Amino acid sequence: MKEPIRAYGDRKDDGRIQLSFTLPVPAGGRAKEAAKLFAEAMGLKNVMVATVEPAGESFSMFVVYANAEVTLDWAEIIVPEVTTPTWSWKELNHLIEEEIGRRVVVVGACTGSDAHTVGIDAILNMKGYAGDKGLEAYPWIDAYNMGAQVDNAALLTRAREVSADAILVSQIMTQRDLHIENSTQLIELARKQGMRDTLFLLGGPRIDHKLARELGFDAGFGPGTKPSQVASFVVEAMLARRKT
Amino acid sequence: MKEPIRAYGDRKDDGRIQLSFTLPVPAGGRAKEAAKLFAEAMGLKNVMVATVEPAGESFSMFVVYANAEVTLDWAEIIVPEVTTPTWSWKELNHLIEEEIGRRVVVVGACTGSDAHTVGIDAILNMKGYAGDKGLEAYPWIDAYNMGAQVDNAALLTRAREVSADAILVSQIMTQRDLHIENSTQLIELARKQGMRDTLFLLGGPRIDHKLARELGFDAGFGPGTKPSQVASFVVEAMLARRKT
Amino acid sequence: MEALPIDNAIVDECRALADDVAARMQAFIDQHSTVSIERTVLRAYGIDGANEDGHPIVNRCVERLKEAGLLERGAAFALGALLHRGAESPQEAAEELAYGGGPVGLERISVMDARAALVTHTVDALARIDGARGARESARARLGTGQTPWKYVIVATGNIYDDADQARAAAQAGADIVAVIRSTAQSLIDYVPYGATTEGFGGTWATQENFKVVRTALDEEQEKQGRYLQQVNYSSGLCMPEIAYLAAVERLDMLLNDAMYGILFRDINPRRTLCDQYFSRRVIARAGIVINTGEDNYLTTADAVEKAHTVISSQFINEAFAKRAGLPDELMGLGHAFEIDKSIEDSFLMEMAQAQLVRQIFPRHPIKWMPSTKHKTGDIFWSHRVDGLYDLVGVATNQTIELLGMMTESIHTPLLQDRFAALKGADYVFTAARHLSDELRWNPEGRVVARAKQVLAEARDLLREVQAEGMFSAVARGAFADVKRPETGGRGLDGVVAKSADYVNPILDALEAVS
Amino acid sequence: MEALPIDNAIVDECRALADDVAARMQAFIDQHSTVSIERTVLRAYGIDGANEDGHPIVNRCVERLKEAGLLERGAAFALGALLHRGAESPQEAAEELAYGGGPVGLERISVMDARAALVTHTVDALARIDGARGARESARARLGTGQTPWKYVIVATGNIYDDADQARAAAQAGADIVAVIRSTAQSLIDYVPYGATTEGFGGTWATQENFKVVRTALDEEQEKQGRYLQQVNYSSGLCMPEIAYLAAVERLDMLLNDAMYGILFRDINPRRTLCDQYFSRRVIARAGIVINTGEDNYLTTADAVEKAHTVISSQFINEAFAKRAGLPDELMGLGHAFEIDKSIEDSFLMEMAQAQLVRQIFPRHPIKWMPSTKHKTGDIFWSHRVDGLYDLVGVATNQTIELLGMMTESIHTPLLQDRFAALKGADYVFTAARHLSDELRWNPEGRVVARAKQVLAEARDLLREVQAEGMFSAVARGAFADVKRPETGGRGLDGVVAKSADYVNPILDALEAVS
Ligand code: B12
Ligand code: B12
Ligand SMILES: Cc1ncc(COP(=O)(O)O)c(C=O)c1O
Ligand SMILES: Cc1ncc(COP(=O)(O)O)c(C=O)c1O
Repeated sequence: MKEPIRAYGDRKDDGRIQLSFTLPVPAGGRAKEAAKLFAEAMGLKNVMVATVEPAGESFSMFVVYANAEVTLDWAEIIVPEVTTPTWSWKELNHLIEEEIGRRVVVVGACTGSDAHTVGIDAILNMKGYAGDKGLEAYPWIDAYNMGAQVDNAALLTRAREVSADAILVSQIMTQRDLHIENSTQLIELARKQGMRDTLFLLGGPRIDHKLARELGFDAGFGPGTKPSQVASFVVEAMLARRKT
Repeated sequence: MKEPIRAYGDRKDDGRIQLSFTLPVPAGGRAKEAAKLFAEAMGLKNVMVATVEPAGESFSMFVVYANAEVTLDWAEIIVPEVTTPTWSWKELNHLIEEEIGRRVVVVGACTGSDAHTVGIDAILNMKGYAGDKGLEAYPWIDAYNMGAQVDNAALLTRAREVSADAILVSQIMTQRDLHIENSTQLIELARKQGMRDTLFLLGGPRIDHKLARELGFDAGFGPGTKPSQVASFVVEAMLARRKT
Repeated sequence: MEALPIDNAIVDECRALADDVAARMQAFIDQHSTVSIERTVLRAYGIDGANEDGHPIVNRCVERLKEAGLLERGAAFALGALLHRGAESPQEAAEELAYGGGPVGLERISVMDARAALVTHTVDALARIDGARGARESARARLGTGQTPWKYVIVATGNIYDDADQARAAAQAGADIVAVIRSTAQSLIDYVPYGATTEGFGGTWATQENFKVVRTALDEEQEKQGRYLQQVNYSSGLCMPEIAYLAAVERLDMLLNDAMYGILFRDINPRRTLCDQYFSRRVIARAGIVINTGEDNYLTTADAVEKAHTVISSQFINEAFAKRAGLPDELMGLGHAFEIDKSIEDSFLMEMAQAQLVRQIFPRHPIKWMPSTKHKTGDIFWSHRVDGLYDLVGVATNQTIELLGMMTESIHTPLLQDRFAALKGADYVFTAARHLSDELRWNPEGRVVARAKQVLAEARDLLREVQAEGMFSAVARGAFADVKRPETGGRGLDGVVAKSADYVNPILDALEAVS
Repeated sequence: MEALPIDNAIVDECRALADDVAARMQAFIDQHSTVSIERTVLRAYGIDGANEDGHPIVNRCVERLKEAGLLERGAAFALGALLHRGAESPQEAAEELAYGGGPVGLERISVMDARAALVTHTVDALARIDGARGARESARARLGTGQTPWKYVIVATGNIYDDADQARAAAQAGADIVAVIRSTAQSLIDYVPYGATTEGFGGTWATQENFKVVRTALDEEQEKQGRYLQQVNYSSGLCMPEIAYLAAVERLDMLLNDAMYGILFRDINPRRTLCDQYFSRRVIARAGIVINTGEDNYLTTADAVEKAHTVISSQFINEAFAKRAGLPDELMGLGHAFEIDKSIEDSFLMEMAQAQLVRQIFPRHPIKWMPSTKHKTGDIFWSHRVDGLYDLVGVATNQTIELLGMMTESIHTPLLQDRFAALKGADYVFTAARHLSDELRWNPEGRVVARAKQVLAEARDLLREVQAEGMFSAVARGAFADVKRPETGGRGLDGVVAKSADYVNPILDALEAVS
């Protein structure tokens, strides 16, 4: 059964939205008209150019409000989401001890030329994130943090050395889809090297589960992820595999 | 000769623009996907949903960056603009005295249910606007300010009583195009009453010359208008008419 | 914040001057009533309803009494007389008055008989107001309110059901107070529309049913939030007293209500407004509702730097009138605003001085701090930043009620997302500067202190003038908001009636009895 | 702002401790050189160019000398020797060294002869630096600079021509300073790319030609604006000294340059960095360029509340090292940042305390105030508001250089319109609060004062530890930025050489001669 949704501005379904953009033209009446045409060319109706700002002599920045004639069917929008129950530090150690009976091994790195370690550190380091202990702080997890600027081959080699159950990849730099290239390349390499049963997790501020799945990872984690969520996913996945 | 222009985000012609809008769905991965589809439905490419904000339990507010494939031809965008030289208070009084030889009469009002007087007062009252004297302060102009909530018929009657050269209309309320209705109605009425040679000026924060012309006015004035600009337009128009 | 070193003798003088101004109006007020006051009396007796084209029965009653020359004796007299003559209930009496034989022959009934017939009904009438107040206060005590400054937002879709949805969303995003803005120019119509409405311009009609719709939504929502939510509307314009009554029984928490706003900004007749504000405030006091005064508006028509003192003078006058209507300080939400032109150097310092000055002069009052509006532009990013400094002044000076600024102020009535951004932004500023007011001290030789002293002195000077010439003439020559309003000009003068010697109004008697 | 009541004896102790830390590194620095220092010496003698695949001739020269085991005697020795042996010019000598016979047999030439052959060239070399400085200073004196806090913005398109367009637009919108961010990881490559570039990631390559392109744009623009415009780049990473030289001759005004940043945030070897920072700062001092240190970064990897004191300690250390390299206080743009988690209560008070503390401890230094970055989110409206309070702290505490926050900080490198909004927003805040710093006083018993005292005391304690254990071991155990870097770890250690007894470097001699 359909569930049509439209943008909600002032009233239900009015479709009112806000835009801002810059055109390489001097501010003035002509620039304002250009902004209006620009918005109309996007199919917007009832366009109101709220301001024309001189963002330099030959640039104008605009704020525009207009109605989008877009209607989506909410019922049709289904996206994979990480459904793991988030277990506590205690529960997780207990589960591993009881159900897996050996320590879980994870290797993490921020790959490519990306030098942002804070994200992966938040997941792996003792300290953890937002009061939630990092994976290094789990007696039943062996966590190896390779830091930043690690190349894909090196990461996989290390993972095999320590026979990792899961590989944790952080990608912060997204300019010109650096992260896509980089991660795709990693997965291909892993396939070549036949690393079938290792779990691949991708994370970063611009990552979500859907994107990660599309790139061939088992899961993706975005802004605000807590270490325990990650541990929960890994443990559950391992348990699930053991069952089958 | 064509002058193609595109939106300028990070680099020339990249088409990067910003949007924000609200959908009546709870925040989460599914909402984020909906926002992406929403933007794509507008023909946007390379859509990045920068944030999904819970604007209440059943509403999500999004900030989106994406590339608009819109290219306009600047050369084709021609809009009427008020081209009057802005004369000074001194010059204007002198011009009227010398060239017209009698005092210029203007009547102003904020019409309909619109109670916003500040705009029309800024143009007419002694005090003026941003250091520029109001029309009442011109010895060679007779300015009548009818204030706000004035109905169209009353305005025209008054204008005839004082045989006004120009009628100054302020429209601030624009919700549901109140201002369009109201102004159109005024012009029709004026036509019916055969007020051919009176100048009609429209002003307000959402008014521009182009819109005013479309509505049948002689000129339109937007935010930041100064009284001397208005006086200059009226005087020049009167001189022009006398010549012909 | 450490108190600014102002001279309290000047503050005392201002109070005394304002009190005298109000005192000299009281005689006029006591000798007159208005059509809206009389309609309110009828509503208080439970009269409700409207004819098919939405014309309220109370209006019809009052019109008939006026035609019959009986209004000067008070609508209550007619009601009492009809009850005495055998009407089953006030409603039945009112219907006869409105659509039946009308007031024929009532003059023959004695005031004593009429009064006698009203006694129990008067008790019921006050019980309705007191009951609603009790219900509000217990809910409020049970749930508690948010931290001050309270975040006050506006909804204004024109459709009461959209308003309710947005009120819920706002509450979920942290709002403490929700005001439903009225439809453009409702203040100019001389009756209160009937029923739930879905069409309005720049706002939604204020009707009893609309009040219910929003209050019900907030009642539900506040249980979820575990935080009491306050509802606001406008006891302003030609129906000031009636709306006060409807708000009282529908458990509203605050009402925009000002002794001069209607005169200055709606061109409503000064006499009419003075009578109406008095009666409406008597009702408001009984209901325990917080008034919000409208001095913020002055700074939209007058310059906020030059005329800052008019705000202070007006607050003293509003306070004096409110006192005489029995309002305690705790119910006086005096208004002021962050309206200085943003391009002026040190505008932030002047705003700080003014905000702190008001806070200091009116220590027990739930001061209402209002945002920049006139100098906002279509640049929403800039505008949102302006509201950030505004929020900072609000928390730094311990304002009680803060109407959140909207980044789209110069564009449209707030979209749902505009309101959300304002709430989130205010949360950030209030949290980041939570104890700023305990920390701040100002250079005693500096600009802030000097500005506060100057504004207070100018306010005192203006009050001296007003006191000397009297309120009506001051308003007539444009002492406030740069707007001139003659005593006999404006809308609604014909709705003012001189009370006869035997004027009957048991409701007013009861309201005045308390203080 | 009125000075916070901190104990100046603690400040003096911090300075003494930091000076001792630096002093004990100086011996090591004096005994060593690095490949990039030697390449800089060659550049100073005017050596320029690269082979078809962009490999600079100076790198080739140094590699060859290293192979021949001659690097320890200094590249200048080889150059001098070749000139003595008949090379027409330093360039010709370098080409022979790079692509010709190389250093064969040079060891037989005496140091005295080599030195003699360099004398006039050394004079020319310094004249080039001094000439550029003179040109900058006269333009600056003629046009004057904007009011402080100076508005500093970043351009980072990857394409130097877009960068130049955006630098102009920024200047037109009020920017005082424009920094061109470098391409990701340029800091990790051991040579300076050649020519104008149009592709980069997260930034644009730092090359001599790119410096020219931007400087030319700013030279033109500043005449239009009648306001001198400052250009910034990065003397950081493996080519720290070379970039310092290129910036010097291309008239840059500021350089990001830090004694520890490369070690902590780029995992560059500690020894390499210490030597490079010293030589680069000698060049910078001679050129009259303002350095910008990178303590802001600490608060991205460490917590801004717990580790606030590490910023102060590091600033004292950067100051001490800079002093030893001949930099006057007026050229030390020590960095700090508004990085406290925005959800923390009173974060604004703590930021005020920190900003004022830094301003007070380093009174003559052109302090660089940096915005919130780590805790920014994709909500650009909220983010823009955060930057508003940041700007307020900047002007309230008289910061000299202010890197404007971007509402899209968590999303992408700034779009043209992001930068515009930031500039416009800062103008508003700076104007509205122009004299706030003269007005502010803080409660002596309050949170702000207490916080400043606490942070200073903690900084002193940390400096005591660092002084006790020595810089290398402190860095190794993670005393700064929560990052651990062993003395012999990281990139570029192989580029460090112990100077031989007869090491020749007339450029360094001249630079050191002045102080
Ligand atoms: C801190 C920082 C730096 C520090 C990094 C220090 C360090 N050692 O990490 C320094 C100053 C060195 C730096 C440098 C640069 N940076 Co930087 N930086 C940032 C900043 C401000 C914060 C990032 C951060 O620490 N966030 C906090 C952490 C906790 O959040 P997070 O990374 O999202 O991680 C969480 C989740 O994503 C998830 N997660 C992350 N990884 C993983 C992995 C797994 C497996 C899982 C399960 C979860 C997970 O869990 C974490 C906790 O919840 C961002 C802007 C911003 N606000 O995001 C810019 C930013 C990322 N940097 C940027 C740039 C351009 C650079 C430079 C290239 C600039 C330059 N030219 O000098 C350089 C070079 C960097 C390089 N070579 O990669 C851009 C990237 C633009 C883009 N979209 O590509 C940003 C967005 C700033 C900007 N607007 O320009 N940067
Ligand atoms: C001040 C103000 C009021 C004051 C008006 C006081 C008065 N006597 O004027 C008060 C408080 C009474 C008021 C009330 C209301 N207001 Co009002 N108000 C404003 C506000 C904040 C500023 C307007 C202003 O004075 N601008 C300053 C003047 C100088 O600028 P200006 O009008 O643009 O005029 C300049 C130019 O436009 C031009 N110009 C203007 N007129 C003319 C005419 C001619 C001939 C020429 C040549 C030039 C010219 O020259 C002027 C000088 O440069 C705006 C928001 C905003 N920032 O714009 C809202 C705003 C206009 N109000 C609004 C609303 C909804 C209302 C109410 C309906 C709210 C309510 N429900 O209570 C009421 C009722 C008003 C009514 N019945 O019309 C909305 C309108 C929404 C829309 N787009 O339709 C706005 C945009 C606020 C908002 N975001 O909700 N308001
Ligand atoms: C006291 C008061 N009444 C009423 C209003 C609203 O205007 P109106 O109801 O007259 O349309 C305001 C607006 O700020 C106000 O301050
Ligand atoms: C001192 C210093 N150098 C360099 C950089 C830029 O990083 P990199 O040039 O190493 O990519 C920064 C960044 O803030 C810095 O503070």
